[in-house]
Amino acid sequence: MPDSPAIAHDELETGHPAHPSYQRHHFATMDQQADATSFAMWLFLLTEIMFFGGMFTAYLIYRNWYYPAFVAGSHQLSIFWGTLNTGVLISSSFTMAMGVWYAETRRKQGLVLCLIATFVLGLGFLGIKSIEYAEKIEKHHVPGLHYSVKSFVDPASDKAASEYGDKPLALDMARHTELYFFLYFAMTGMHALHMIIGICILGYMIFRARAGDYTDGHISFVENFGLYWHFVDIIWIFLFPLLYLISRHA
Amino acid sequence: MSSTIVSLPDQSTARIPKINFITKENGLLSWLLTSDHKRIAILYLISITFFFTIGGALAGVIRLELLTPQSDLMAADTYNKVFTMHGVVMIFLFLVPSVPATLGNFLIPLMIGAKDLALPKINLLSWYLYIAGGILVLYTMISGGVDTGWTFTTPLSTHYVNTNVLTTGMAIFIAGFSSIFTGLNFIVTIHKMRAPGMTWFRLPLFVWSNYAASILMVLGTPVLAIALVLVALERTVGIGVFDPTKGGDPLLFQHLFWFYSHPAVYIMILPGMGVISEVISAFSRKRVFGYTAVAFSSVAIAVFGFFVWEHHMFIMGVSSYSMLVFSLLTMLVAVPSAIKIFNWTFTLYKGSITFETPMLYAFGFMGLFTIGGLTGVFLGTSGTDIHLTETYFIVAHFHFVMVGGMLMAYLAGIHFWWPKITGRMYPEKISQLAAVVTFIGFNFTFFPQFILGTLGMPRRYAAYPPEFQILNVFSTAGATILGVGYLLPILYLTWSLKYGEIAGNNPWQATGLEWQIQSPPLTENFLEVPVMDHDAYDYEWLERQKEKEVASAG
Amino acid sequence: MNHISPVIWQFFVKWLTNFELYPPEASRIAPQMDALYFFMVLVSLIGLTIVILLVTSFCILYSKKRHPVAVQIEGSTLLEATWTIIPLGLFLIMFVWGALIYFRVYTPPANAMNIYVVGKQWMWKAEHPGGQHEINSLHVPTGQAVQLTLISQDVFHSFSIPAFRVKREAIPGRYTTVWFEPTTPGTYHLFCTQYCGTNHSQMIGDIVVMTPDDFKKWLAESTSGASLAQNGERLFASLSCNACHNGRPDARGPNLANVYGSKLTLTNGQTQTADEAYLRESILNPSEHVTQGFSPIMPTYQGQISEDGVIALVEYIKNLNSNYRVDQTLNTTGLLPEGEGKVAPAARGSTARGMVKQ
Amino acid sequence: MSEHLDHEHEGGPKNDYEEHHIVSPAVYATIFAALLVATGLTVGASYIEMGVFNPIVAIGIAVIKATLVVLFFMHVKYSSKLTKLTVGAGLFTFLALIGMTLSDYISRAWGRW
Ligand code: HEA
Ligand code: HEA
Ligand code: HEC
Ligand code: CUA
Ligand SMILES: [Cu+2]
Repeated sequence: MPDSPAIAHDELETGHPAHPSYQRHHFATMDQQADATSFAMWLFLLTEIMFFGGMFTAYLIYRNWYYPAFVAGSHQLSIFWGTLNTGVLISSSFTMAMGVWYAETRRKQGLVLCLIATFVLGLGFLGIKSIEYAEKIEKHHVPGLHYSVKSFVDPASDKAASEYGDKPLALDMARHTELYFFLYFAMTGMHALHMIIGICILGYMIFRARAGDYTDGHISFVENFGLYWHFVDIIWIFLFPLLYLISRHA
Repeated sequence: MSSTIVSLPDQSTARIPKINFITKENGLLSWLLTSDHKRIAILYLISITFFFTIGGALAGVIRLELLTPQSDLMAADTYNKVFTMHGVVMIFLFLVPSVPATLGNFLIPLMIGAKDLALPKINLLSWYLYIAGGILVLYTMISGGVDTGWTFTTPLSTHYVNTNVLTTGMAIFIAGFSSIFTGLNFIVTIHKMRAPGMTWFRLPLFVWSNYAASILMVLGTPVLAIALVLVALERTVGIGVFDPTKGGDPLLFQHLFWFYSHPAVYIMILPGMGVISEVISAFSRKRVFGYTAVAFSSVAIAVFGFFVWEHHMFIMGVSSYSMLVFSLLTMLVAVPSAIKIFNWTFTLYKGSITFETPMLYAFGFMGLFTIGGLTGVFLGTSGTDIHLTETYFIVAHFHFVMVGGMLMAYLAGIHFWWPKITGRMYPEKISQLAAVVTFIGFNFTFFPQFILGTLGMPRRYAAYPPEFQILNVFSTAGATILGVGYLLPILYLTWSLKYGEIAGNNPWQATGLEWQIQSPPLTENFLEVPVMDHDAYDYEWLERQKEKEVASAG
Repeated sequence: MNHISPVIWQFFVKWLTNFELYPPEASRIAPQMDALYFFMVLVSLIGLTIVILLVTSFCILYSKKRHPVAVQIEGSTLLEATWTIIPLGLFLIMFVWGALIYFRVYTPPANAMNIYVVGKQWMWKAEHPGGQHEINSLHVPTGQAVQLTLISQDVFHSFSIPAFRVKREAIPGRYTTVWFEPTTPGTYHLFCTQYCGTNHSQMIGDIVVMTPDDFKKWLAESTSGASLAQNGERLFASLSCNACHNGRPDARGPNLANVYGSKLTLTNGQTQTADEAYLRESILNPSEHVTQGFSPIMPTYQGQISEDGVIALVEYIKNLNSNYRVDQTLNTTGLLPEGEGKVAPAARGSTARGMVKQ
Repeated sequence: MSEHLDHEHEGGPKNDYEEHHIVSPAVYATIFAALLVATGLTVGASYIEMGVFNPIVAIGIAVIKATLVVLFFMHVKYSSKLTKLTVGAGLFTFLALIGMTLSDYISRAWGRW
């Protein structure tokens, strides 16, 4: 530091170098700001991975321990709805990616359309999820709240279970389906919570995008939200096989 | 001020600059809505001190109860609440945020030549989360407390106590996010906001160690969060993941909890180690010996720190084979700490050493942390852990590393940077006295606990067999001395805010960027972006710098 | 270390013990653990002394007064390697030594005498095979390996005997074991060391170590009439276990005689040694491991039997080496309806199930 | 003294800003199609009885799908080393949590502990 620029003088320097309104004063350049926020988003996603990590661990342990219960439990989920939902979510990820592209290429119309599509697909996902949840509630498959093992000790009485030709589970194993359903609700519920937060932010973004934001070259917000949305998609990409698919065969 | 300090030309004429980050704006709101990292650091400093007093008062109550073998001062369940709150307050509201949130917040942007942290608003949000967590803890305390121990062992916490587990859990959850955001902010800042020329290997070691601690905060804390969510669900709806009667495994909670809480002990110690590097270098006027080794050992601790958590569960019914792996890794994680200790020692070699208060605290740190760390190895060794676990040996171990280590480092740091933060010196003589009193009181308090632990006295006991009394009396007596030792800095530092000598920019003649600007600094830290053209701890650069100024002044 | 110089060792330990700075050594493992402990103390003292000596001498030699100008030194790879490798080596020695002791403490010898211990808020209940119950105390003989099979009825507890240098957590829902061989008669502390709620500090008791003769006398005096196995037998009948486990060729449940210690083949193809933990699991969670050749029809007794009851049943089944007793107690309750859950007779019988006494 | 550390690290952090790479819609569409196909495959595979391979195939496909999303939708393929490192660090710690915890559960069955 030959001329010690770091030594501040008492008088306050007047006049900032001019910069765009959305650049925060403590960043030297716009690039630096965009870079920093995107890195921050990635770090935030790391914490999310670890947050879900705890539940994935629990899932792996109990699936290993109580495999028959997990088989019977997963028979209660509908592959149809699950697959459809996967499709919906992947599509929303695609529209989101396209949205970012429209923002990058500064096309307002396309951006708004893509955001709306993502918004609608996100709502669609939650809608389908609530159909599935409603069925579980009806059957008393919500852990802790009047949980009933009827479908598992007496599969003949249950449509889904008899479709798969489930054999009756012994009572003690049947009780462990509660763990399966807890993990189902915890993981999909936490995922749905992330979707809900995402959808709220999407709503706000649509509003802003229509006012002409994000297509003026300052796209950090859209980009970072895209990262978040894709991350939520990835969680589902794993939840789907874990909960719906891999325990089908006894 | 001690005569050993070289004075810069401006030292004699020093005055507190009229415009600085403190005087820039006035009024309570200007503080509560600030996004200036330095002001947020001050907010943290005040709130952390507040919670430390509460935690310390609870410690006093613990020690009073343990003066006699019977539980006569209070009932057993009151005692249980007291040590639980002591642990919760001290860990989550004091020690985890201590150095990073105060000194780290204040200094990291200054040290790397940035105008602020990358995400100032998130930084303020962190503080509000911390306060929300803190208020919830206070609320818990008032509304009956919680008696699970700070470790929330299931199924005790989920099915067998009817105290405020939920509010405490929520408090820790929220405070946890405060710590996540602080860590996230630091990592982004250190990666993206360094001044030109500030390469990784020119960063002060304080920045390195906070960086390592931030990695742990970002990756570890969410696992604690999910563990607490599961405990809350288990308590409220009875989901069964931790409930053996429903087929759950209570040990799973231990895995999740310690996955965070072991790395958390390194969250607590690493920033303190950073302080020690700065202090030792400044007062021996010498570059830290083996800079790269010290820097990398911080990262090594952070990485290995994730692989040893099971050493808290050795006798709890984990598989013996995985015990072997974790015990071995525990040995590996202890080595980087040894590396640091020896490098600090050799920093003194051929230095030019002075003994101001921060240096005294740093010496205290080195001795006490070595003892605490080595007894950690006793616990990491599976065979001896059987005998020593869950006794006062552990209590002594972690107070040696946390109080003897980290708290000493924190105080070293507070004294060291006090002139930078406030523009005024602390009174040297009385603070040296306080450092010595703390050291003596500390050893009196916690050394007997090693012997108690070896004798087998279990921790978390409101009443104990009478033959342990003598050592417990020692310990309580020591705690009184220790309390005085901690009360003193609170008093004289407050006093110095008004009456302390004016410090000038660089009272210690230290090399860091933060010392090259005015104290207290301006809100925007640097008027021009500084350009770093020398290594950290380059005292020759500082010499040249001084000559130049003398020349230009003369 | 005691093999190196037993006289000095004993003198040292006695001296420490007399000043109540060190717990008495009253089990075979204690001196071994202490040898490691003092090795570690020694290493730590040396390490600490090195650090302190270096720091003080540097402080004196290079204080500002004596050494006004610091000499800048970058570092030294050689030194760096030294203080990486030496502590690492020492720590690794501790690790190996410690692991050896750990495995010794938690691997009971075959001839150990088994005592069951149930922990509950806030007491310890020990059950000797002869049916002697003790609350918050445990009587054991010298010169005999004693294995404890521990379980908790509610939360984690920890059974700690400092004078023996052993400790093991009692876990809800699972048996754990630890063993020791007492060497010196006397009364020693028993602590619960895992925090378990309000009266954690009251969950203490006495370990009374007696000479084998005294112990025999004590056993005879404190007998409650029925042995643990006899209690188990009663339960076996009253819970109508014998409705299925009657040892007959057409029984719906497997023959339980000699099942303890045998290697079972389960329906999922895994093999499993039938130890205490397995017997307990079979009673409470029968369908988690179904023996080959049987269907999972056994009802769960989770929530119907206390841990004490399970222990009695386990002890009964352990001691069941012929069908004679089952036949005797048979039919105190009516037989369950025949029919469901039966399998082809060929699959039954002890040899068909691959039951080999280990 | 400190000379030898200098200079090779010249430039400081300013240089490693990501230059912004715009991924074309064609790439997005391809990835989208691939994801849908993979979803179909994994559902199909779940109807075939493959024993232990059922979960392996399902997780394998999920990993591939996730990788596609991370690389293309999330632009990691075109991002700086730092972003790649961040993703790697997350994966590493996630696997550490799961792997090291399971190491306890799996080996518990090996002995009588
Ligand atoms: C700041 C906090 C902190 C730090 C830094 C540490 C550091 C270490 N801790 Fe500690 N620990 C705690 C806080 C901390 N701990 C707490 C709070 C608990 C209890 C939690 C509870 O149950 O409530 C605990 C409990 C605890 C246990 C669990 C005990 C049990 O429950 O049974 C173990 C076991 O392995 C352990 C080990 C270690 C080790 C090996 C280190 C190592 O990192 C130490 C490394 C340092 C050194 C080794 C010293 C330097 C070395 C030298 C100078 C070399 C000397 C020279 C030679 C050998 C030649 N700790
Ligand atoms: C940062 C962490 C930290 C710090 C600083 C301390 C500080 C102290 N601790 Fe604490 N302690 C823990 C973390 C910490 N502790 C944890 C995690 C536990 C485990 C809890 C559990 O088991 O769940 C524990 C448990 C614990 C126990 C064991 C309880 C038991 O197991 O039964 C004891 C017993 O002596 C103790 C004592 C002390 C003492 C004397 C101090 C002293 O250093 C404190 C001295 C400070 C002051 C006294 C404050 C300064 C003075 C003033 C501001 C004036 C006002 C003071 C008064 C009016 C008294 N602590
Ligand atoms: C309805 C019939 C039935 C009753 C009643 C019954 N069992 Fe069983 N039991 C079985 C069957 C069938 C098996 C083998 C399949 C299995 O392991 O679940 C079995 C297995 C066992 C095993 C494991 C032995 C092995 O070879 O795997 C034990 C131990 C056992 N039972 C003990 C008991 C006890 C103790 C009771 C009473 C408290 C009891 N059983 C009551 C049918 C029964
Ligand atoms: Cu039981 Cu503590
Ligand atoms: Cu630890």
